Amino acid sequence: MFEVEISRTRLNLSALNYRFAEGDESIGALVSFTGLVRGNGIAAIEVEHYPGMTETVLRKQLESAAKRWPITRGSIVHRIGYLPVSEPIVWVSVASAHRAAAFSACEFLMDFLKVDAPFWKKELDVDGVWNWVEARSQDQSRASRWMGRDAATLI
Amino acid sequence: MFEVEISRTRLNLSALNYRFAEGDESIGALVSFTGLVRGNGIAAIEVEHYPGMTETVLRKQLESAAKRWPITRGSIVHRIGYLPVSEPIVWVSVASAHRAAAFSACEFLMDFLKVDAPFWKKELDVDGVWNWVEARSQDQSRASRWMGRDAATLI
Amino acid sequence: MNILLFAQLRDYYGASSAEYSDDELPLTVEELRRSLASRGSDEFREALLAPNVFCAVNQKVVDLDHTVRVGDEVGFFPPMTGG
Amino acid sequence: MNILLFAQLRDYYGASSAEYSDDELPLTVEELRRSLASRGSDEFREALLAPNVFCAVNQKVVDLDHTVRVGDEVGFFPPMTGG
Repeated sequence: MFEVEISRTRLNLSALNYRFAEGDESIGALVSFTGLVRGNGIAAIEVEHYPGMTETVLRKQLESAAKRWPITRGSIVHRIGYLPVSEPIVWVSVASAHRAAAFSACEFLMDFLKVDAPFWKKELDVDGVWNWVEARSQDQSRASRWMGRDAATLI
Repeated sequence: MFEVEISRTRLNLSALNYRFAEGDESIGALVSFTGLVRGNGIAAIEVEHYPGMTETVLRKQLESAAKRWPITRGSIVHRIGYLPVSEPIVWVSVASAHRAAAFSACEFLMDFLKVDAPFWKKELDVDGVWNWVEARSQDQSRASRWMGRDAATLI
Repeated sequence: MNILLFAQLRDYYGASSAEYSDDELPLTVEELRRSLASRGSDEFREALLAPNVFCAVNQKVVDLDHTVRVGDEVGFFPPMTGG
Repeated sequence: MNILLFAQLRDYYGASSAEYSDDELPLTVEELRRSLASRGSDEFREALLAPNVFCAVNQKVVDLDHTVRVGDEVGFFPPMTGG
Protein backbone atom coordinates (compact mmCIF):
# COMPACT_ATOMS: atom_id res chain seq x y z
CA MET A 1 0.00 0.00 0.00
CA PHE A 2 1.75 3.08 -1.28
CA GLU A 3 -0.09 6.38 -1.33
CA VAL A 4 0.62 9.91 -2.51
CA GLU A 5 -1.61 12.85 -1.78
CA ILE A 6 -1.34 16.57 -2.55
CA SER A 7 -3.57 18.47 -0.17
CA ARG A 8 -4.95 22.01 -0.32
CA THR A 9 -6.28 21.71 3.24
CA ARG A 10 -4.61 21.37 6.64
CA LEU A 11 -3.07 17.93 7.23
CA ASN A 12 -4.94 15.99 9.86
CA LEU A 13 -1.97 14.20 11.42
CA SER A 14 -4.07 12.28 13.91
CA ALA A 15 -6.26 10.83 11.18
CA LEU A 16 -3.25 10.07 8.98
CA ASN A 17 -1.40 8.28 11.78
CA TYR A 18 -4.44 6.38 12.94
CA ARG A 19 -5.37 5.02 9.54
CA PHE A 20 -1.82 4.17 8.54
CA ALA A 21 -1.05 1.25 10.84
CA GLU A 22 -4.35 -0.55 10.80
CA GLY A 23 -5.08 -4.06 9.68
CA ASP A 24 -1.69 -5.65 9.03
CA GLU A 25 -0.30 -7.88 11.77
CA SER A 26 3.11 -8.14 10.10
CA ILE A 27 3.85 -4.47 10.84
CA GLY A 28 6.20 -4.02 13.80
CA ALA A 29 7.60 -0.56 13.11
CA LEU A 30 6.24 2.76 11.93
CA VAL A 31 8.46 5.74 11.25
CA SER A 32 6.84 9.08 10.49
CA PHE A 33 8.35 12.36 9.48
CA THR A 34 6.38 15.60 9.78
CA GLY A 35 7.76 18.83 8.36
CA LEU A 36 6.44 22.04 9.89
CA VAL A 37 6.71 25.68 8.83
CA ARG A 38 9.47 27.18 11.00
CA GLY A 39 8.94 30.70 12.26
CA ASN A 40 12.46 32.04 11.74
CA GLY A 41 11.49 35.60 10.90
CA ILE A 42 8.63 34.64 8.64
CA ALA A 43 4.86 34.80 8.99
CA ALA A 44 3.81 32.18 6.47
CA ILE A 45 4.81 30.28 3.36
CA GLU A 46 3.09 29.47 0.11
CA VAL A 47 3.77 26.19 -1.66
CA GLU A 48 3.12 25.50 -5.33
CA HIS A 49 3.81 22.39 -7.39
CA TYR A 50 3.74 20.92 -10.89
CA PRO A 51 0.43 19.01 -10.92
CA GLY A 52 0.76 15.54 -12.38
CA MET A 53 4.55 15.47 -12.32
CA THR A 54 4.63 15.75 -8.53
CA GLU A 55 2.45 12.70 -8.01
CA THR A 56 4.46 10.69 -10.55
CA VAL A 57 7.79 11.58 -8.93
CA LEU A 58 6.57 10.78 -5.42
CA ARG A 59 5.05 7.48 -6.48
CA LYS A 60 8.35 6.51 -8.13
CA GLN A 61 10.22 7.43 -4.95
CA LEU A 62 7.97 5.10 -2.96
CA GLU A 63 8.65 2.34 -5.51
CA SER A 64 12.42 2.93 -5.21
CA ALA A 65 12.20 2.74 -1.44
CA ALA A 66 10.23 -0.51 -1.67
CA LYS A 67 12.94 -1.99 -3.89
CA ARG A 68 15.70 -1.09 -1.43
CA TRP A 69 14.00 -2.08 1.83
CA PRO A 70 11.33 -4.59 2.83
CA ILE A 71 8.66 -2.02 3.60
CA THR A 72 4.99 -2.88 3.93
CA ARG A 73 3.44 0.55 3.51
CA GLY A 74 4.50 4.04 2.53
CA SER A 75 2.60 7.27 2.39
CA ILE A 76 3.53 10.81 1.35
CA VAL A 77 1.11 13.68 1.93
CA HIS A 78 2.25 17.18 0.93
CA ARG A 79 0.48 20.47 1.48
CA ILE A 80 0.21 23.17 -1.17
CA GLY A 81 -1.15 26.72 -0.84
CA TYR A 82 -0.84 29.18 2.03
CA LEU A 83 0.55 27.84 5.34
CA PRO A 84 1.08 29.85 8.53
CA VAL A 85 3.98 29.14 10.90
CA SER A 86 3.90 25.74 12.69
CA GLU A 87 1.50 24.28 10.13
CA PRO A 88 2.49 20.82 8.79
CA ILE A 89 3.87 20.93 5.23
CA VAL A 90 4.61 17.27 4.66
CA TRP A 91 3.97 13.91 6.30
CA VAL A 92 5.97 10.86 5.23
CA SER A 93 5.26 7.54 6.90
CA VAL A 94 6.71 4.09 6.40
CA ALA A 95 5.64 0.78 7.92
CA SER A 96 7.76 -2.34 8.05
CA ALA A 97 8.26 -5.52 10.05
CA HIS A 98 11.41 -4.08 11.68
CA ARG A 99 12.60 -0.61 12.50
CA ALA A 100 15.84 -0.41 10.49
CA ALA A 101 14.04 -0.56 7.13
CA ALA A 102 11.38 1.91 8.25
CA PHE A 103 13.93 4.49 9.47
CA SER A 104 16.08 4.25 6.35
CA ALA A 105 13.17 4.33 3.91
CA CYS A 106 11.53 7.30 5.61
CA GLU A 107 14.73 9.34 5.59
CA PHE A 108 15.45 8.31 1.98
CA LEU A 109 11.99 9.46 0.91
CA MET A 110 12.39 12.85 2.59
CA ASP A 111 15.89 13.34 1.17
CA PHE A 112 14.65 12.76 -2.38
CA LEU A 113 11.39 14.63 -1.93
CA LYS A 114 13.46 17.72 -1.10
CA VAL A 115 15.48 17.64 -4.30
CA ASP A 116 13.40 15.76 -6.89
CA ALA A 117 9.73 16.56 -6.28
CA PRO A 118 8.54 19.69 -8.12
CA PHE A 119 7.43 21.86 -5.20
CA TRP A 120 8.48 25.47 -4.68
CA LYS A 121 8.09 27.58 -1.57
CA LYS A 122 8.00 31.30 -1.02
CA GLU A 123 8.11 32.95 2.38
CA LEU A 124 6.17 35.93 3.62
CA ASP A 125 8.58 37.98 5.71
CA VAL A 126 7.64 40.18 8.66
CA ASP A 127 7.53 43.25 6.35
CA GLY A 128 4.85 41.60 4.23
CA VAL A 129 7.19 40.81 1.32
CA TRP A 130 7.15 37.43 -0.44
CA ASN A 131 10.57 35.86 -1.16
CA TRP A 132 11.23 32.65 -3.05
CA VAL A 133 13.15 30.09 -1.00
CA GLU A 134 16.58 29.18 -2.38
CA ALA A 135 17.43 25.49 -2.68
CA ARG A 136 19.95 24.39 -0.02
CA SER A 137 23.10 22.61 -1.14
CA GLN A 138 22.93 20.40 1.96
CA ASP A 139 19.71 18.91 0.60
CA GLN A 140 21.49 17.91 -2.57
CA SER A 141 24.35 16.31 -0.67
CA ARG A 142 21.99 14.46 1.69
CA ALA A 143 20.22 12.92 -1.30
CA SER A 144 23.58 11.97 -2.87
CA ARG A 145 24.44 9.87 0.19
CA TRP A 146 22.01 7.22 -1.04
CA MET A 147 23.54 6.91 -4.50
CA GLY A 148 25.53 3.78 -5.16
CA ARG A 149 25.15 2.52 -1.64
CA ASP A 150 24.24 -1.12 -1.35
CA ALA A 151 20.80 -1.36 0.21
CA ALA A 152 22.01 -4.23 2.40
CA THR A 153 24.53 -2.06 4.22
CA LEU A 154 21.79 0.33 5.26
CA ILE A 155 19.51 -2.20 6.94
CA MET B 1 11.21 19.35 26.95
CA PHE B 2 12.19 15.76 27.50
CA GLU B 3 9.60 13.32 28.77
CA VAL B 4 9.53 9.68 29.78
CA GLU B 5 6.37 7.77 30.55
CA ILE B 6 5.68 4.15 31.43
CA SER B 7 2.07 3.39 30.66
CA ARG B 8 -0.20 0.55 31.83
CA THR B 9 -2.89 1.61 29.38
CA ARG B 10 -3.16 1.69 25.58
CA LEU B 11 -1.03 4.41 23.99
CA ASN B 12 -3.15 7.13 22.43
CA LEU B 13 -0.95 7.90 19.44
CA SER B 14 -3.19 10.66 18.14
CA ALA B 15 -3.07 12.53 21.43
CA LEU B 16 0.68 11.96 21.79
CA ASN B 17 1.39 13.26 18.29
CA TYR B 18 -0.95 16.19 18.60
CA ARG B 19 0.47 17.47 21.88
CA PHE B 20 4.08 16.92 20.92
CA ALA B 21 4.59 19.59 18.26
CA GLU B 22 2.57 22.41 19.75
CA GLY B 23 3.77 25.83 20.74
CA ASP B 24 7.36 26.07 19.49
CA GLU B 25 7.87 27.94 16.23
CA SER B 26 11.50 26.85 15.95
CA ILE B 27 10.44 23.22 15.29
CA GLY B 28 10.69 22.29 11.62
CA ALA B 29 10.95 18.51 11.85
CA LEU B 30 9.29 15.77 13.85
CA VAL B 31 10.35 12.15 13.63
CA SER B 32 8.29 9.53 15.42
CA PHE B 33 8.84 5.84 15.86
CA THR B 34 6.01 3.55 16.89
CA GLY B 35 6.71 -0.08 17.74
CA LEU B 36 3.78 -2.48 17.38
CA VAL B 37 3.25 -6.09 18.52
CA ARG B 38 3.84 -8.22 15.43
CA GLY B 39 1.56 -11.22 14.92
CA ASN B 40 4.17 -13.75 13.79
CA GLY B 41 2.57 -16.82 15.34
CA ILE B 42 1.78 -15.13 18.62
CA ALA B 43 -1.45 -13.93 20.19
CA ALA B 44 -0.13 -11.35 22.64
CA ILE B 45 2.86 -10.23 24.64
CA GLU B 46 3.40 -9.18 28.21
CA VAL B 47 5.96 -6.52 29.09
CA GLU B 48 7.50 -6.00 32.51
CA HIS B 49 10.15 -3.54 33.65
CA TYR B 50 12.34 -2.47 36.56
CA PRO B 51 10.39 0.47 38.02
CA GLY B 52 12.59 3.45 38.77
CA MET B 53 15.60 2.20 36.84
CA THR B 54 13.68 2.27 33.55
CA GLU B 55 12.75 5.92 33.89
CA THR B 56 16.32 6.86 34.89
CA VAL B 57 17.84 5.01 31.92
CA LEU B 58 15.41 6.51 29.42
CA ARG B 59 15.88 10.03 30.77
CA LYS B 60 19.66 9.61 30.45
CA GLN B 61 19.25 8.41 26.88
CA LEU B 62 17.28 11.56 26.05
CA GLU B 63 20.05 13.64 27.64
CA SER B 64 22.69 11.81 25.57
CA ALA B 65 20.71 12.42 22.40
CA ALA B 66 20.38 16.11 23.26
CA LYS B 67 24.16 16.33 23.69
CA ARG B 68 24.82 14.78 20.28
CA TRP B 69 22.17 16.59 18.23
CA PRO B 70 20.43 19.96 18.46
CA ILE B 71 17.03 18.57 19.38
CA THR B 72 14.25 20.68 20.84
CA ARG B 73 12.02 17.99 22.30
CA GLY B 74 12.15 14.29 22.95
CA SER B 75 9.58 11.91 24.31
CA ILE B 76 9.62 8.19 25.10
CA VAL B 77 6.40 6.42 26.08
CA HIS B 78 6.59 2.66 26.71
CA ARG B 79 3.76 0.26 27.44
CA ILE B 80 3.93 -2.41 30.11
CA GLY B 81 1.46 -5.20 30.85
CA TYR B 82 -0.60 -7.36 28.48
CA LEU B 83 -0.64 -6.26 24.80
CA PRO B 84 -2.52 -8.03 21.98
CA VAL B 85 -1.15 -8.15 18.42
CA SER B 86 -0.92 -4.78 16.59
CA GLU B 87 -1.03 -2.81 19.85
CA PRO B 88 1.60 -0.07 20.17
CA ILE B 89 4.45 -0.99 22.57
CA VAL B 90 6.57 2.10 22.34
CA TRP B 91 6.42 5.63 20.90
CA VAL B 92 9.60 7.67 20.55
CA SER B 93 9.37 11.16 19.14
CA VAL B 94 11.97 13.83 18.51
CA ALA B 95 11.51 17.44 17.41
CA SER B 96 14.22 19.62 15.95
CA ALA B 97 14.72 22.60 13.66
CA HIS B 98 15.90 20.32 10.84
CA ARG B 99 15.24 16.74 9.89
CA ALA B 100 18.74 15.24 10.02
CA ALA B 101 19.05 15.67 13.79
CA ALA B 102 15.51 14.41 14.39
CA PHE B 103 16.02 11.24 12.32
CA SER B 104 19.37 10.42 13.92
CA ALA B 105 18.25 11.12 17.47
CA CYS B 106 15.07 9.08 17.11
CA GLU B 107 16.91 6.04 15.73
CA PHE B 108 19.64 6.42 18.38
CA LEU B 109 17.01 6.45 21.15
CA MET B 110 15.33 3.31 19.83
CA ASP B 111 18.64 1.49 19.37
CA PHE B 112 19.62 2.13 23.00
CA LEU B 113 16.16 1.58 24.40
CA LYS B 114 16.31 -1.96 22.96
CA VAL B 115 19.55 -2.89 24.70
CA ASP B 116 19.84 -0.65 27.79
CA ALA B 117 16.34 -0.05 29.15
CA PRO B 118 15.22 -2.72 31.65
CA PHE B 119 12.13 -4.09 29.90
CA TRP B 120 11.44 -7.76 29.28
CA LYS B 121 8.84 -9.31 27.01
CA LYS B 122 7.21 -12.68 26.95
CA GLU B 123 5.05 -13.96 24.12
CA LEU B 124 1.85 -15.96 24.29
CA ASP B 125 2.04 -18.51 21.49
CA VAL B 126 -0.94 -19.96 19.63
CA ASP B 127 -0.95 -22.99 21.97
CA GLY B 128 -1.45 -20.72 24.95
CA VAL B 129 2.12 -21.07 26.24
CA TRP B 130 4.14 -18.08 27.47
CA ASN B 131 7.75 -17.86 26.26
CA TRP B 132 10.33 -15.27 27.23
CA VAL B 133 11.73 -13.38 24.26
CA GLU B 134 15.46 -13.84 23.67
CA ALA B 135 17.58 -10.72 23.12
CA ARG B 136 18.62 -10.34 19.47
CA SER B 137 22.31 -9.90 18.70
CA GLN B 138 21.40 -7.48 15.88
CA ASP B 139 20.03 -5.10 18.51
CA GLN B 140 23.39 -5.08 20.27
CA SER B 141 25.24 -4.40 17.03
CA ARG B 142 22.84 -1.62 15.99
CA ALA B 143 23.47 0.14 19.29
CA SER B 144 27.25 -0.32 18.88
CA ARG B 145 27.14 1.63 15.61
CA TRP B 146 26.73 4.84 17.63
CA MET B 147 29.78 4.23 19.83
CA GLY B 148 32.82 6.33 19.10
CA ARG B 149 31.19 8.01 16.13
CA ASP B 150 31.59 11.73 16.03
CA ALA B 151 28.16 13.30 16.41
CA ALA B 152 29.02 15.79 13.67
CA THR B 153 29.36 13.08 11.02
CA LEU B 154 25.83 11.92 11.72
CA ILE B 155 24.09 15.24 11.20
CA MET C 1 3.06 24.11 -27.89
CA ASN C 2 2.58 25.54 -24.40
CA ILE C 3 5.72 25.77 -22.29
CA LEU C 4 4.94 25.62 -18.58
CA LEU C 5 6.77 27.96 -16.20
CA PHE C 6 6.92 27.63 -12.43
CA ALA C 7 7.88 29.70 -9.38
CA GLN C 8 10.30 32.58 -10.12
CA LEU C 9 10.27 31.82 -13.86
CA ARG C 10 6.50 32.29 -13.98
CA ASP C 11 6.68 35.45 -11.87
CA TYR C 12 9.35 36.99 -14.10
CA TYR C 13 7.61 35.95 -17.30
CA GLY C 14 4.27 37.20 -16.02
CA ALA C 15 2.35 34.10 -17.07
CA SER C 16 2.31 30.41 -16.14
CA SER C 17 2.84 29.28 -19.72
CA ALA C 18 4.40 30.54 -22.94
CA GLU C 19 3.07 29.79 -26.42
CA TYR C 20 5.64 28.34 -28.76
CA SER C 21 5.18 27.51 -32.43
CA ASP C 22 5.25 23.81 -33.29
CA ASP C 23 6.77 24.75 -36.66
CA GLU C 24 10.14 25.34 -35.02
CA LEU C 25 10.33 21.84 -33.54
CA PRO C 26 12.25 19.61 -33.09
CA LEU C 27 14.74 21.57 -30.98
CA THR C 28 17.02 20.59 -28.13
CA VAL C 29 16.03 21.75 -24.66
CA GLU C 30 18.97 24.17 -24.72
CA GLU C 31 17.88 25.68 -28.07
CA LEU C 32 14.33 26.03 -26.80
CA ARG C 33 15.53 27.62 -23.58
CA ARG C 34 17.69 30.22 -25.38
CA SER C 35 14.90 31.03 -27.79
CA LEU C 36 12.38 31.44 -24.96
CA ALA C 37 14.82 33.50 -22.89
CA SER C 38 15.07 36.11 -25.64
CA ARG C 39 11.34 36.76 -25.35
CA GLY C 40 11.24 37.91 -21.74
CA SER C 41 12.59 40.64 -19.48
CA ASP C 42 16.23 40.74 -18.39
CA GLU C 43 15.20 39.19 -15.09
CA PHE C 44 13.41 36.37 -16.89
CA ARG C 45 16.31 35.74 -19.25
CA GLU C 46 18.80 35.57 -16.41
CA ALA C 47 16.61 33.24 -14.36
CA LEU C 48 15.84 30.91 -17.26
CA LEU C 49 19.51 30.69 -18.34
CA ALA C 50 20.76 30.05 -14.80
CA PRO C 51 22.86 26.88 -14.71
CA ASN C 52 20.63 25.24 -12.09
CA VAL C 53 17.35 25.54 -14.03
CA PHE C 54 15.51 22.26 -14.63
CA CYS C 55 13.57 21.20 -17.71
CA ALA C 56 10.97 18.45 -17.62
CA VAL C 57 9.71 16.89 -20.84
CA ASN C 58 6.53 14.91 -20.39
CA GLN C 59 6.93 15.41 -16.64
CA LYS C 60 10.40 13.87 -16.47
CA VAL C 61 13.54 15.89 -15.83
CA VAL C 62 15.79 15.77 -18.91
CA ASP C 63 19.25 17.03 -19.95
CA LEU C 64 19.85 20.12 -22.04
CA ASP C 65 20.61 18.05 -25.15
CA HIS C 66 17.28 16.22 -25.00
CA THR C 67 15.20 16.74 -28.17
CA VAL C 68 11.76 18.33 -27.81
CA ARG C 69 9.21 17.15 -30.41
CA VAL C 70 5.69 18.16 -31.37
CA GLY C 71 3.22 16.98 -28.74
CA ASP C 72 5.70 16.99 -25.84
CA GLU C 73 4.77 18.69 -22.59
CA VAL C 74 7.65 20.97 -21.59
CA GLY C 75 8.18 22.72 -18.26
CA PHE C 76 11.02 24.91 -16.95
CA PHE C 77 11.59 25.53 -13.26
CA PRO C 78 14.18 26.52 -10.65
CA PRO C 79 15.61 24.00 -8.13
CA MET C 80 12.88 22.38 -6.08
CA THR C 81 12.29 23.46 -2.50
CA GLY C 82 9.52 21.23 -1.18
CA GLY C 83 9.16 19.45 2.14
CA MET D 1 19.11 -6.77 51.86
CA ASN D 2 16.51 -7.63 49.24
CA ILE D 3 17.89 -8.74 45.89
CA LEU D 4 15.48 -7.99 43.06
CA LEU D 5 14.94 -10.59 40.34
CA PHE D 6 13.30 -9.98 36.96
CA ALA D 7 11.82 -11.97 34.07
CA GLN D 8 13.13 -15.56 33.79
CA LEU D 9 15.21 -15.19 36.96
CA ARG D 10 12.11 -14.33 38.98
CA ASP D 11 10.11 -17.13 37.38
CA TYR D 12 12.80 -19.73 38.15
CA TYR D 13 13.37 -18.45 41.67
CA GLY D 14 9.64 -18.31 42.34
CA ALA D 15 9.71 -14.84 43.89
CA SER D 16 10.52 -11.32 42.73
CA SER D 17 13.10 -10.79 45.45
CA ALA D 18 15.50 -12.80 47.57
CA GLU D 19 16.43 -11.96 51.17
CA TYR D 20 20.14 -11.70 51.78
CA SER D 21 21.87 -11.14 55.09
CA ASP D 22 23.62 -7.78 55.43
CA ASP D 23 26.19 -9.51 57.68
CA GLU D 24 27.87 -11.10 54.66
CA LEU D 25 28.49 -7.73 52.95
CA PRO D 26 30.58 -6.28 51.39
CA LEU D 27 30.83 -8.79 48.53
CA THR D 28 31.57 -8.41 44.85
CA VAL D 29 28.65 -8.84 42.46
CA GLU D 30 30.19 -12.13 41.30
CA GLU D 31 30.47 -13.46 44.87
CA LEU D 32 26.88 -12.42 45.58
CA ARG D 33 25.68 -14.03 42.35
CA ARG D 34 27.40 -17.38 43.12
CA SER D 35 26.09 -17.38 46.66
CA LEU D 36 22.55 -16.61 45.48
CA ALA D 37 22.75 -19.21 42.68
CA SER D 38 23.39 -21.99 45.22
CA ARG D 39 20.06 -21.26 46.86
CA GLY D 40 17.78 -21.97 43.91
CA SER D 41 16.79 -24.78 41.58
CA ASP D 42 19.13 -26.05 38.83
CA GLU D 43 17.20 -23.92 36.34
CA PHE D 44 17.65 -20.84 38.49
CA ARG D 45 21.36 -21.47 39.02
CA GLU D 46 21.99 -21.94 35.34
CA ALA D 47 20.03 -18.79 34.41
CA LEU D 48 21.68 -16.61 37.07
CA LEU D 49 25.20 -17.79 36.18
CA ALA D 50 24.65 -17.30 32.42
CA PRO D 51 27.39 -15.06 30.99
CA ASN D 52 24.88 -12.52 29.67
CA VAL D 53 23.13 -11.82 33.00
CA PHE D 54 23.11 -8.17 34.10
CA CYS D 55 23.47 -6.81 37.59
CA ALA D 56 22.29 -3.32 38.53
CA VAL D 57 23.44 -1.72 41.77
CA ASN D 58 21.37 1.28 42.77
CA GLN D 59 19.65 1.03 39.37
CA LYS D 60 22.86 1.26 37.36
CA VAL D 61 24.35 -1.66 35.47
CA VAL D 62 27.72 -2.63 36.99
CA ASP D 63 30.53 -5.11 36.32
CA LEU D 64 30.97 -8.41 38.14
CA ASP D 65 33.83 -7.04 40.24
CA HIS D 66 31.74 -4.14 41.58
CA THR D 67 31.48 -4.17 45.40
CA VAL D 68 28.02 -4.43 46.95
CA ARG D 69 27.69 -2.66 50.34
CA VAL D 70 25.01 -2.46 53.01
CA GLY D 71 22.16 -0.25 51.83
CA ASP D 72 22.68 -0.87 48.10
CA GLU D 73 19.73 -1.83 45.91
CA VAL D 74 20.74 -4.88 43.85
CA GLY D 75 18.91 -6.38 40.88
CA PHE D 76 19.74 -9.29 38.58
CA PHE D 77 18.16 -9.72 35.16
CA PRO D 78 18.59 -11.30 31.73
CA PRO D 79 19.35 -9.23 28.59
CA MET D 80 16.73 -6.56 28.01
CA THR D 81 14.10 -7.02 25.33
CA GLY D 82 12.01 -3.86 25.34
CA GLY D 83 10.68 -1.78 22.47
